Amino acid sequence: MKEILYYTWGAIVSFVVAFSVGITYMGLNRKITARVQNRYGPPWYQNFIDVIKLYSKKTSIHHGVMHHMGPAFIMVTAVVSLLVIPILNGNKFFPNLNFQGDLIFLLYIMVFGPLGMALGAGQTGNPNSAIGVTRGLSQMAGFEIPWVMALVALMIQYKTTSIVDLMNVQVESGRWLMFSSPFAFLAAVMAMLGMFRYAPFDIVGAPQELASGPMSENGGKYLFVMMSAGSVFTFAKLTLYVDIFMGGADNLIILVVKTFTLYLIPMLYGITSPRYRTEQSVRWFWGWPSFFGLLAILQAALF
Amino acid sequence: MVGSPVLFIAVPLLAAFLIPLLGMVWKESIRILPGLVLLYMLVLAITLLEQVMHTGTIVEILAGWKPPWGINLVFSPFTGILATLMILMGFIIWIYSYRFKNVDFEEAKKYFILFMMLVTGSVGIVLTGDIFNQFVFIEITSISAYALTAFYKHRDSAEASFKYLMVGSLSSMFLLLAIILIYSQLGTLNMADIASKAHLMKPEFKILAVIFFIVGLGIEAEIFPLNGWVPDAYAQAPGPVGAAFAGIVVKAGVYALIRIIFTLFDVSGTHQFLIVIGLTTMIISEMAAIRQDRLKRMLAYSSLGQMGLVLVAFGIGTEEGIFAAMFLLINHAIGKSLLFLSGSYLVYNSADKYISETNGMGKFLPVTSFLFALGALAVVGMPPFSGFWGKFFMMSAAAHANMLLIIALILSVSLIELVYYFRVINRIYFYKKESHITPKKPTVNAVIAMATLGVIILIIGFYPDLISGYLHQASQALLDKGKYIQDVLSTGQLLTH
Amino acid sequence: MNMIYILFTLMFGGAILTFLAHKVSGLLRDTLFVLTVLASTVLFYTKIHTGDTVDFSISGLSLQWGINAYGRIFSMIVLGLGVMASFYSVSYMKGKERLGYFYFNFLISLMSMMGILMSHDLVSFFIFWEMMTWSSYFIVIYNGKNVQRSGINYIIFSALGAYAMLMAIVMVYAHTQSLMIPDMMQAFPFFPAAYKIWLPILFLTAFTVKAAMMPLHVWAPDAYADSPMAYTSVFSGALSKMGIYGMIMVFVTMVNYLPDDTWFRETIAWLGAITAIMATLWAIAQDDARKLLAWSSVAQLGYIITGVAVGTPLAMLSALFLSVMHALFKATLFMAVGAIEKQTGTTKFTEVTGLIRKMPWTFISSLLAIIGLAGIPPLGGFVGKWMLYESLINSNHYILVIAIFFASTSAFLYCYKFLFGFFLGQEEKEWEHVKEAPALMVLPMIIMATLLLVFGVFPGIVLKPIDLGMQTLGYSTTAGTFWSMSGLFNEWGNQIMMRPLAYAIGGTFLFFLIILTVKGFKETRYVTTKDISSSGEVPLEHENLTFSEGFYQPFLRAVCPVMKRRMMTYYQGFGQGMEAFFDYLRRVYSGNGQTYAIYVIVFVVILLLFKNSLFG
Amino acid sequence: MNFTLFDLKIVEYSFFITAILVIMIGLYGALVKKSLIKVVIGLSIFDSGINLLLISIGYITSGTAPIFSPALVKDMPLTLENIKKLSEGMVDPVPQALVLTAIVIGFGVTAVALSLVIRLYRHHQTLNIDEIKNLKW
Repeated sequence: MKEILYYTWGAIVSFVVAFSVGITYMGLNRKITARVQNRYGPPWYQNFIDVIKLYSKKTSIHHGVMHHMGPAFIMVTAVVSLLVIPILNGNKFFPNLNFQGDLIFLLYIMVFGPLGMALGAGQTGNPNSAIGVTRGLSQMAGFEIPWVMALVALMIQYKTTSIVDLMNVQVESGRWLMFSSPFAFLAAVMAMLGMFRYAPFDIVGAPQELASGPMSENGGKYLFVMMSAGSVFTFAKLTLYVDIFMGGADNLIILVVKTFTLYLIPMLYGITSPRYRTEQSVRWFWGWPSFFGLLAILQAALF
Repeated sequence: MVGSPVLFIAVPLLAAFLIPLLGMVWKESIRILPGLVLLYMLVLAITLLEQVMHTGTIVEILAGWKPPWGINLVFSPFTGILATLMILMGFIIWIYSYRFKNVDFEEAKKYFILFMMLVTGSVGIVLTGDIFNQFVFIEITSISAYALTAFYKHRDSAEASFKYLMVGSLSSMFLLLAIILIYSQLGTLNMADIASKAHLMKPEFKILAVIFFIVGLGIEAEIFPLNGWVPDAYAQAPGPVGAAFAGIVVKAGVYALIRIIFTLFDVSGTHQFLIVIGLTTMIISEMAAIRQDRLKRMLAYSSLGQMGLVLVAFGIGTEEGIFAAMFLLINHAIGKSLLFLSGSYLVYNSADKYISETNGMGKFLPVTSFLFALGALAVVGMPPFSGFWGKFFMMSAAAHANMLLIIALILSVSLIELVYYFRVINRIYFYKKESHITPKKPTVNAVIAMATLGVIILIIGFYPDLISGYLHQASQALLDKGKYIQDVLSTGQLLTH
Repeated sequence: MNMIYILFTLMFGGAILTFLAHKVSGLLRDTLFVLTVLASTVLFYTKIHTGDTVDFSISGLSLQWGINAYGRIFSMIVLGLGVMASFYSVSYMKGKERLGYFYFNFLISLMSMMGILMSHDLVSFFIFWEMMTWSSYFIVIYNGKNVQRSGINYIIFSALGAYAMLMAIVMVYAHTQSLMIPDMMQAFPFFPAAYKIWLPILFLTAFTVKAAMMPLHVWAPDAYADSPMAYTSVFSGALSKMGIYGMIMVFVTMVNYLPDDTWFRETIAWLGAITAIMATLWAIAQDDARKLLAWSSVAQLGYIITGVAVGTPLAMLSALFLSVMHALFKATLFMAVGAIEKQTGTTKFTEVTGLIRKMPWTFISSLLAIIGLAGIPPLGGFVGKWMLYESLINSNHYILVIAIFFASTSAFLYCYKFLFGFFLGQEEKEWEHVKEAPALMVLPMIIMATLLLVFGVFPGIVLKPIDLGMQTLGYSTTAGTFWSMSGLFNEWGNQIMMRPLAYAIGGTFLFFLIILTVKGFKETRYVTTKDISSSGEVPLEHENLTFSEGFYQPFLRAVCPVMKRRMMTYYQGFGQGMEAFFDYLRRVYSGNGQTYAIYVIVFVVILLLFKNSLFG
Repeated sequence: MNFTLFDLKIVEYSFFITAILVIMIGLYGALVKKSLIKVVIGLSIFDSGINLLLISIGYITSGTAPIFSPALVKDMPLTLENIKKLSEGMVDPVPQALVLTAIVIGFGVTAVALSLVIRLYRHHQTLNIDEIKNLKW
């Protein structure tokens, strides 16, 4: 019983941290984007305000049960992946559920939420939502290839499917995996561009033509949960990258520095890029990123 | 002893000539008499067969001349089974055609006379132990077959019959030539005697004789270049006659060929020749069959293919091979006859007998269609129907003889067969009926005949042991040449002393 | 009389009685049908024990029937699905014609599948195999749609496989003089080298046809889609598994003894993976749910084939586990399509939408099945896929794992299409009258979907019999060894790690669901799907805004180069070429009597000329 | 009776040669001529040729009829040697018996053939064999 309480407490702490960091990043993203584009932009805490505003909205509408449950689905993905991914080296403050084989588990749980949300989006009946979903799924089929290739390369090189093991390898050798497995890192980072859905891969939500795509019928509490889940998930993903490629972090400050550095990559790439069409982006992922993934596997298998 | 083999020839021949006489007294008798005769023969054949299986071959001497000179009939397990099969088929076809030409007395009379002649001739071919006598029976069979082929006046039957006749008379000349050759060399016409003296013949004459025999008998056995008449004749003849061709006449032809090759001469290469010619026949006719658009022609080509398979099985030459060949032979007789009998009802009222005219008959003629499908499944060798066992035994015999390539070839040709039969079944059950066709309900006797065949297929399929014991004995009898010679010639000795 | 005889007599007799009862009364027929399936299932599980055998002989061939633990794994699929599908079909087939015919073939195919599992000799194996082929063939053409196309394709490929098997059987028989499968297994290492290569190839041809592997898969989509859905659930769920059953036997008993089996395994494994990828892409392109599921079946069987071919104990375990799971979720989905077809009369995504509120139970079971199919935790599919990945990585199949993963990711696309196309989206007026399917149809779906969930959370239930079966095949027990390595299902799926994960998933979901529901409960209201924000204007009732045409157009544009070439066109080209050749060849039968006479003379002359080489 | 083709005397050769010539003529008629009647005649001639061949096998130049008449036997005792000696000069009766049968059969076949020709003519209004090709392939 005590254990469960401990875990629950840990989960809540993780969630709060992830939420606040994630939402700050998203705010920073807006600010930086604006500055680069020579606008003034909203303050970095704008997203906090948005979330609170959405939460306080009294009325809301839904189009059915699936729509109602959709945000909960995506929250499951965000929270469970946050729980599975070790946040700090040594696991002191944030007890988590990592285990041997969790990389494969993560791969699947990471699509569980989007699919659930896609079902909710589907039930709204808004054609924009469905179109957005199909684009999102297509794009996912694209970026999953280099992403999996990178992970497989790591798995076979270090004979493990556990994140903790990968972190220990880096701690023991003192070398980050992004240097010892550069191709895997390249492929993974390129896949990350798609994962974050910033430009040039932002056709899923494309506000100009699809009215935000899958999100378009959501408001109030639904959008609130979705945004929170998005920010938690952003943090979880970044942490995962830091864990497996950048040696993890010993304390939160290092973690924030590392994750933010990583976060700059999709952000800056996005700011400076136009938008790809779906098939273009799919093919892009099957091009160079997959090639690097292949190189990574070769490197892992041969050396 | 309930009777002797000579009755198999004497009784039906007598009946054939009695039919017109009795017909003058009581018109219905022309229909009943053949049936009674065939039934009697069937009972006799089965009792004799049972006896032969236990006590050994019966050799009957005609007119008191002992074997090397006189004509003798041999009722061995091998010939006995074939004769029984033919008589059984004859009886079933009689049941089927009992109401044939019900209104037209003259036509019916002709039909039954010719049919009895056909049966007589075919049974005679199988039973006789004398090659010239066999020649005579072949001619009896052929002439009645020509006439039966040309039976319908409104079809192209005369054309088919004429083709049959041309090829048939040509090849009967070759048969005669072969007989001359043997007689000039050995001075005997008795098969057993020839077999015992065959080594005395000059090899080149022996080969010449074998070649002429192959050509002469190949016409009835329907081997490849000599079988151009087959599809025409089968398709143009009345339905029951087509069944009789497939069930009776071909069997006699194959028997004669096999007897020549297995017993009379021991020329090397004949077995391989059988395999080659069987395969050629099978491949070409199956390829032709799949492109047919008329039902009966398709069945005829398929019949050719099946007989090719039988020849291949005989060509393997081992006891297993002959056993398989006999099994195939029986299955073909039953399955193909069933197909002809039911098929002719499926296209009863159509002029051109197109396959497309069987569309949707499953709804209107449920029993006939079902039996057709059953026959088709049996012929293509689907378990658990009778055809499967034949095919399986044939394959395993071939594998024992290390003929794997042949198995592969046969199996790939079987695929073709499967396709065209299933196409027809699909049409029967799952297509819309063509509006201009009115289905014809089969008469009761036809249904009985077809159902009997269907039941036989099922029984053999589920319980092949029923016949396999007989067939094993039969195949041993065919292979044991010495015993055949001894059986026949010793009967003569017994009589003289 | 031995219980095994009674089982077959019961099933066969039941089939015939059902067929005959059709003429008497519909109720009697349905009752007999269901009773036959139920009675034989009960008989099998209560009276027939692992290791029971009966010997008999036909025509001098000694044969043996019996059941071992390996066959029992598949008997779960066959009989379990059989029972479910029989209840389902009673309701689904109501009012259709030729029901005697349908039920007869249904029962025969169930019987022959049990026969395959219980044959210990090659001849009965072949007989049951062929019976399974024709009985399923007769059901494939039952609907009367495309009989000449899908039916004939099916029969050609099945026969191709069956004949290959027949050839292999007679080869074995000629060489060992025994038809027993155990004898064959023992004798195999001592066969001549050529036999060692050819026997597995021939057997695999037969089995991969049924398992719809790549070059031999072309019959599958049509056949699955064209047979009545009540049977397709068995067809895709159980019948195709007979191919897997045979393949595993071939791999365990033959391929293991090949001197150099790596290439053999790699080829089959890659063919399986390519099947999975291509079939997935084709499934994405379908607009008809039946076709989509049919292609998806082919794809799923591709994973299983890969697992079998890789052949490490874990891979085999995953293949067997996936077989059971695939049977469950694919049967559920086909049944759901059947229910929709029954209620709406169409199975096209472009025609039906927004059924979620009309057919909620169907939706829930499809949802669970789809989650299982996609391999998302915590349902059964994930366990199988997870084991497959682990085994592929551990056996150094790095590229293969990517291929499998790609197929499995792309599978999300059609999974979503299935759910969205039928259940979500705009609720059009046209389908307002639609009601939930009858209880007899819904119940089997719900039961199977629930089982899927149970097996996903407690995989040990299924893994235990599978482990017993694998021991029969000669694998050492997998209990413990493979589980400790993973930590996911330590010691028979006691879920050391799974439990907290399941709690985490469940807890998070419930927590946020409660938040979503409770917060502002009174102010939350339901609006119809017509009441949406469409650039500021609300669509009218009759305006059709459903998005279903060209659903994955962009994705398909991206992958179009690989989808240009279809196996079917090659086969068709081959078929047409052959037919033209046959047409040319049959002109030897010129129709002129004189020509035939000339043939006779030519034949004589040829024989005379070559007499020395022929009869020398 | 045990002779080969090369042991024969010139007269016997001439029989064989004639027979083969007749056969060739018959074949020519049957295979080349287009008229149905001529085809039938050809077949018939072919038949006769074969019969001639058959007869010539049993033929012995200046042989006697195979009858043991009292005049021939005279008062010789009927021992096996005597019978053998007497039958040396006799013509073999078996081929003649065979030919008789063969002729009858040939007659039957020709009759059937001619009746078929009549029916074909009524049906097709022609006797050209190349035009009677309703059934093919």
